[in-house]
Amino acid sequence: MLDLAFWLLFLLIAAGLGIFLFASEEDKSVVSLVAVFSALGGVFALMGYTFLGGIYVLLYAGAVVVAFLMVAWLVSGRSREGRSIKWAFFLIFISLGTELSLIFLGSRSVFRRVSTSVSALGELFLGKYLYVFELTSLLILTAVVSSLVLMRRRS
Amino acid sequence: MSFLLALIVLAPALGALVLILLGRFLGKRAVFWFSPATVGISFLASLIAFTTFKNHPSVFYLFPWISVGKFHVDFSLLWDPLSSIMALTVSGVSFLIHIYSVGYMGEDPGFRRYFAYLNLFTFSMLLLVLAPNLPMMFVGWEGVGLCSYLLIGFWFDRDTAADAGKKAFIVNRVGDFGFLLGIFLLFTLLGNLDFQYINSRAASLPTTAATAAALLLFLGATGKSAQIPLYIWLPDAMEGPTPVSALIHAATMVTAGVYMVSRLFPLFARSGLALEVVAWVGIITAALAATIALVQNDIKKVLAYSTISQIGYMFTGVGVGAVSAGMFHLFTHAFFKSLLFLAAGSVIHAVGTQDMREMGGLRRKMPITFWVFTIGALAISGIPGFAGFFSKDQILAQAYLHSKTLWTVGVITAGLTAFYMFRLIFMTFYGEPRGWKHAHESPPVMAIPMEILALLSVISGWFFSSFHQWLKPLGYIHLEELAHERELILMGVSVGLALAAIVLAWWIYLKRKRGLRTGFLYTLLTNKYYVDEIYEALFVVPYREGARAVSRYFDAGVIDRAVLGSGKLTLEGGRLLSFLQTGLLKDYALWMAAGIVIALFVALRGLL
Amino acid sequence: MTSVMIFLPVAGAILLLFVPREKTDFVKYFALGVSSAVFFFSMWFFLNFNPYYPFPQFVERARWIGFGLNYHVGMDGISLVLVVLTALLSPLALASSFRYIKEREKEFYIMILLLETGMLGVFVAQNLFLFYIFWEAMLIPMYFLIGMWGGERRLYATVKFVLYTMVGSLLMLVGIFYLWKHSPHHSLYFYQLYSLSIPWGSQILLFLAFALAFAIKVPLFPFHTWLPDAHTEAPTAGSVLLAGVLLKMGGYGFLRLAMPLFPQAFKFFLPYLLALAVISIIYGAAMAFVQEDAKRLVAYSSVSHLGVVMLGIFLLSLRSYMGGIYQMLNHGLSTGALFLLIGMLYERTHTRDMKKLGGLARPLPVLAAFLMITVFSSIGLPGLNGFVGEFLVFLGSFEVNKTAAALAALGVILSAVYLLRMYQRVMQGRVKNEVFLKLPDMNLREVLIMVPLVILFLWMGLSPNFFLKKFEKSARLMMEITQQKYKTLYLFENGGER
Amino acid sequence: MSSTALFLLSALLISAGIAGFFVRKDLLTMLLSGEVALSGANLALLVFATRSSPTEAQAAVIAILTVAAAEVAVALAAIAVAIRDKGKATEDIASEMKG
Repeated sequence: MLDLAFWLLFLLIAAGLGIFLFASEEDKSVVSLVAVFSALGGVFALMGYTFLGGIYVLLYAGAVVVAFLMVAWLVSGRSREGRSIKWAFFLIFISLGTELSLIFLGSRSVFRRVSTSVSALGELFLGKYLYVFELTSLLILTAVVSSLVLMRRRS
Repeated sequence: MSFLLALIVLAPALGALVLILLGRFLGKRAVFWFSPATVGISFLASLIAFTTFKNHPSVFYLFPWISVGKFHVDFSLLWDPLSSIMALTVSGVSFLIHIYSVGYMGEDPGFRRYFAYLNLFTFSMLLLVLAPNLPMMFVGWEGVGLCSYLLIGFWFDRDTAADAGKKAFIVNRVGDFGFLLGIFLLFTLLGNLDFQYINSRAASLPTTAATAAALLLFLGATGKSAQIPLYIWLPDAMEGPTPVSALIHAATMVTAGVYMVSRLFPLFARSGLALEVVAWVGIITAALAATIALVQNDIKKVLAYSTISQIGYMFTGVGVGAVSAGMFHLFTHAFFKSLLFLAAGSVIHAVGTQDMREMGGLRRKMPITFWVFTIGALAISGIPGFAGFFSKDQILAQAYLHSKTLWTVGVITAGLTAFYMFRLIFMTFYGEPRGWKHAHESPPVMAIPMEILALLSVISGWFFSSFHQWLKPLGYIHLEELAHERELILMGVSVGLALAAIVLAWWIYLKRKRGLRTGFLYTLLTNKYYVDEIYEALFVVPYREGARAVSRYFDAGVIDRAVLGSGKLTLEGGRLLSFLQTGLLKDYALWMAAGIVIALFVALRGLL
Repeated sequence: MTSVMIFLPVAGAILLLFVPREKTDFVKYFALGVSSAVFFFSMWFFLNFNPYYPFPQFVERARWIGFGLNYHVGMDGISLVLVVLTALLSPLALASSFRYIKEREKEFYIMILLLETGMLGVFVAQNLFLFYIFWEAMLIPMYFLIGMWGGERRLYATVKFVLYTMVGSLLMLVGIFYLWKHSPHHSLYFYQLYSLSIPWGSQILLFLAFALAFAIKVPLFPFHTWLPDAHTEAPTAGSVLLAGVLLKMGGYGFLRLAMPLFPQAFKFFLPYLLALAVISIIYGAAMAFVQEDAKRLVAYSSVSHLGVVMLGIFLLSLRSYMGGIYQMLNHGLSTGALFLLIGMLYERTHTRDMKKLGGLARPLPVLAAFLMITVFSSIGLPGLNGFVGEFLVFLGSFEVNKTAAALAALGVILSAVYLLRMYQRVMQGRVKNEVFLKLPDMNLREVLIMVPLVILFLWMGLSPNFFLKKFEKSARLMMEITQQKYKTLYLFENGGER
Repeated sequence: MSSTALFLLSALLISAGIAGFFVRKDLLTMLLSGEVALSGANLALLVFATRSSPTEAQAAVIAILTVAAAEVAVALAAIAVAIRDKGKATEDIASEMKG
C-alpha cells in the first residue's frame, strides 16, 4: 500500500517535470510545478515528515508558484482567461486533495517510519539552532527590503 | 745621460702642450720662435748624445707604465747606434722644416694649431725611434698616425682633406691591427717584448711562429710606410700642407716601417720567408709606384709616388740582408726627398697651384728653388757624386747578389725614377710659362732650410763606410763582398740608364712639348691601376651596404620585432581568450556545470 | 661608513622634497652638493682601501628580515673602482643638465639622486637578496628619467627598456630562490654561496637564468635592441649614467655572480658566450657605422666596447680579466664624455641627425677639441685610457684563444672607422646651416665638467698601475673562485673579516 | 519506498532542475528549475537523515526553505525590474559583461 502510493507520486512528479521542461508557454510549465511540489510534499509525508510535507505544499505549491504565475502573466502582458485557467485550477485541486488525504493517513501512525514531533522541532530551533533561526529571519528581512528597493521607480 | 735623452723626447712634447693650452695667449712672433726652438733643443741634445755617448746600447728607465702579472712595460728610452742615427735625422729634418713652416704657414689663421701638431708629431716620432720595446714603439707608432691624421686634415673645412685624413688613419689602423697581433704573438711566444730580448731569443723560435710574427709586424710596417697593399693613403695625404708632406710623408713617419724591420732584423732573419717577402714587396712597390708617377700631373702626387718607390728600395735593401744599405738610403732619402717637397712647396706657395700643366718657365723667376730642386732631382736619380747614387747603388749591388731579377727590376725602376723627376723639372722650370701670372722667389726663412738640405743631400752620400761601421755593434750588420769590376759594371748600367732617361724626358717634354696623352696604358696609369676603386668595391662598399642592410632588416626587422612580438603575443593571447566572456549568463552557467561534472568525474574516478 | 655613502643621495632626495619648486637654483646646487659629497666619500674609500686584502672591506652587516635576507654591504677592489666611477659620473651628469632640463627640475634631480643610490647599492651589496633589491630599485628612477624628460618616442623606449630588463631579472629571482633554499642555513652571502656545490642539471638552468639577466644588461649581441632606443630618447644625464654605469652592472653581474656561482655551467657555455662577445664587437661596430643619429651611434659603440669587456672577463686570463675591468672604467668615462658632449651639442643645435650637422669645429673649437680627445680615447689611442684596457684584453685573450682575440682585435679598426666618420660628419667639412656659425662655444661650467674626464683619460692612460693595483688582488681571487680553486671559502673568509 | 528509490527520485529532481536551467529561455522558469533542483537536494538530505537525526534534518530543510524563499523574493524583484526596463525577461537581456 505504501509503495503503491509512493510510485504513484513518483509518476506524478515525473509527468509534472516533463510538462515543466517542454511546455511551450511559460505559465503551463509553471503550473505543472504545482503538481510536482505537492506530490513531493506527499512523498515527505510518506517518509514520515508530515510537518514538512505540509509546509512544502503550502509554501511552494501555494505561495511561490502562484507568485511566479502572476509575474508570468505580467510578462505575457495580458490576463489569461479561457481554458488554461480552468485547467490550472483543476490540477491544483487534484494535487491538494491527494496531499491532504496523505497527511491524514500519515498522522495516523499507519506509515510511522520516522517519529518526529513538531515540538521537538520547535525546541531545536529555539535552542541549539537559535542563531540559524535568527539569521534566516534576518535574511528574509533583507530579501524583502531589497526587492522593495529594486522595484522603486528610478527617479 | 737619461736627462739628455728625456730632453730629446720631452722638449717637443712640452712645446706641443704649451701651444695647445696657452696657444691663445702667445703672439705670432712668440709661436714662430718657440716651436722651432723646442725641436732645436731636441736636435742639439741628440747631437750631444750622438757625439759623447759611446757605450752602446743602453736603456734609460723613466717611469713605470703597465704591469699586470708577468707583463711589465715601462716608459724608458733606448740609445744604440740605430736609434741614435734615427733620432739625429728626425730631429734635424724636423727642425729645418719647422723653420720652413714659419714662412709657409705664416699667414694661415690656424698656425698655432699647426705648430702644436707639428711639435706633437716630432715628440711621437722620437718616442717611436727611442722606444726600447714593442708596446712603447706602438705608442709612438699610433701617435704619429694621430698627428698625420690631424695634419692631413688640417684645413678640415675642405671635405677632401678631412676624407684624406680619415683614410690615412684608418689604413694605418689596419696596419696597426697586424702590428698588434704581432706583438701579442711575440708575447705569448717569448713573454717579454724588449727588442734586445727578442733579438737575442729570435734564433730559438720555431720558424713558423717567427714567420707569422714577422709577417704580422710587416703588415704594420706596410701600413705605416705605405707599401703594397696599404699604400693608398699616401697620395691622398698630399691634401695636407706641403711642409707636413715633407716632414711626415717623406722623411720621418713613412720610414718608421723600415726602422722597425731593421730593429727586429734577427726575428725576420730567423724566418727566411719573411725576409723574402719584405724584399719582393719592396721592389714590386718601387716598380709600381714609379710607373704611376710617370703620368701624374700634380707636383706633390709625383713626389708622393716617388717616396713610396724609394721606401720600396729601402725595404729591398733590408730584405736582402743589407740592413746598413737600407738604413743608409733612408738616411740620405730623408734629406733629398724633404728637400724636393720643400722646393715643391715654395713653387706652390709662389704660383698657388699644384698642377704642373699650369706651371713652366719658372727657372728665371725662382732661381734658388730651381737649383735646389735640381740638386735633389740629381740625388734621387742616382747621378754619381750625389747622395742617392751611393745609397741606391749599394742596395742594387746587394740585391744583385741576392737575385738577378730583383736587380733588373731595381735598375729599371731607377731609370723610371730619373725619367719622372726630370719630367717634373722640365714641366715646371723649363719651357714657356703656362697659366701662372706672377711668381716670386721664396723668402730666406724658406730658402735657407732648402739650401742646407741641398748641401746635405750632396755630402751625406760620402759617409756610407763610416755609417756602416757605426751600425756594426748591432751585430746583425754585414755586407757581402762583390767583385770590384762586377760592381763597376752594375754602376755603369744604372748610371747609363739614368742619363738615358733624362735625355728621353728632355726630348719629350721640351722638344715635342707634349707627353703621352692617350692609350690604354696612359689611362691605366693615371687611374693608379684602379687600386682605390678595387679596395672601395672589395671592402668599403660591401661593409657599408651590408651593415645598412643588416641594420634595417636584421637588427630592426628580426631582433626588434622578436622583442616587440613577445609584447604583442600577450595582447593577442588576451584577445583570443576574450571570446569566453560572452556576457550571457547561460554560458557562464554552462562552464560552471561543466566544471562540476569534471570535478565529480575526477573525484569519483577512484570509486568507480 | 659604506651605508652612509649609499644612502646619502636618498637622504638628499628626501630633503629636496621639502624645497619649494620655484627655487630651481637651490635645488640644482643642493643636488650637486650631495652628489659631490658622495664622490668625496668614495675618494676616502679609494685612498683607505688596502689593495693586498682581496676580500670585501668596509663591511657592514645587520639583521634585516632574517632567514638569510639580511643587510650586508662591503667593497672589494672591483666594487671599489666601480663605485668611484659611479660617484664621479653622477655629479658630472647632474651638472650637465642644469640648462638642459627646463621643466620639473626638482623631480628630475630627485630621480637622479635615487638612481645614484640604486647604482651604488648594486656594487656594494654582498647579500644576493640585497643585490636584487638594488638591481630592481635602480630601474624605477631610470624609467622616470627616460619617460618624463626624454625625446619624442620616450614612452615606447622607456617601457621597452624596463620590461626587457625586468624579464631578465625575474628569471634571476627564481634562481635566487633556488640558491636560498639550498644554501646552508639560508645564507645568501656571496662568499658563502660560492662554496655551494650545485648539481649539474640545475646549475645549467641557473646559469642560463643569471646569464640572461646580465646579458640583457651588458648588452650582449642578441639582447641589445633596447639600448639604442633608450639612449636616443634619454636626456643627457640619463644617457651618461645609463651608458656610464648601468651597462657595467651586466659585466659586474657576470664576474661577481654568474661565473663564480656556476663554474661548471660557465665552462660549458663558454664557447657560446665568446661567440656572442665577439659578434657584439663586430656587430656593434658595423651598426654604429651606418647610424644617422649621433646618440644611436654611441649606443651601438657601447655594444661594441662592452663586447671587448666581456671577451676579457670570459677568457679568465689575468691580463684579459683585469683588462676587461679596466675597460669597464674606460668605457664609463669615454662614453660618458661622448654623451655629455653630444648633449651640449644638442643644447645648441637641437638636432642629433648628422646629416644636418657639419663643420662645427669652426664655431665651436673648444667643443671640437674635447670631442676629438674623447673620440681618440674611445678608439684606444695609446697614451690615453682606452688603449691600456683594450691592449690588456687582447693580449690576455690572445694567450687563451687566438682566433677570438684576432677577430675581436678587428674591432680596433672598425671603431676607428665609425668614430672618425662621426667626428668628420659633425665637426669637419662645410657648415650646412648658416645659423650654426654663430653658436656659442662651451661656457665655464661645461668646460669644468669635461676637464676632470680629460685629466682621467691621460692619468689612466699614462700611469694605469695606480688603478690596476687597487683591484688586482680581488680580481685574482674572483678568477680563482671561478676556476674552482677554493673548496670551503666561508671558513677561510670568516677569519679575515675586518 | 526503499531509500534507493528515494534517491532515484532525488536524482531525477536535481537533473531536471539543472536541465531546466539550460533548456528554458525565460528567466522565470530558469529560477523555478533552480527551486526544483533545491528540493531534490532537500529530499536527499532527508533520506540520509532518516536513521540518525530526523528532527535536525527537518530543521535544516526548513532553514533551506527560508533561504529559498528569500531568494525567490529577490529574484522576482529582479525579473520585474528586467521586464520594466528591458521589456522582456529572457536570458539574453544582459550581455554588457561581454569581453
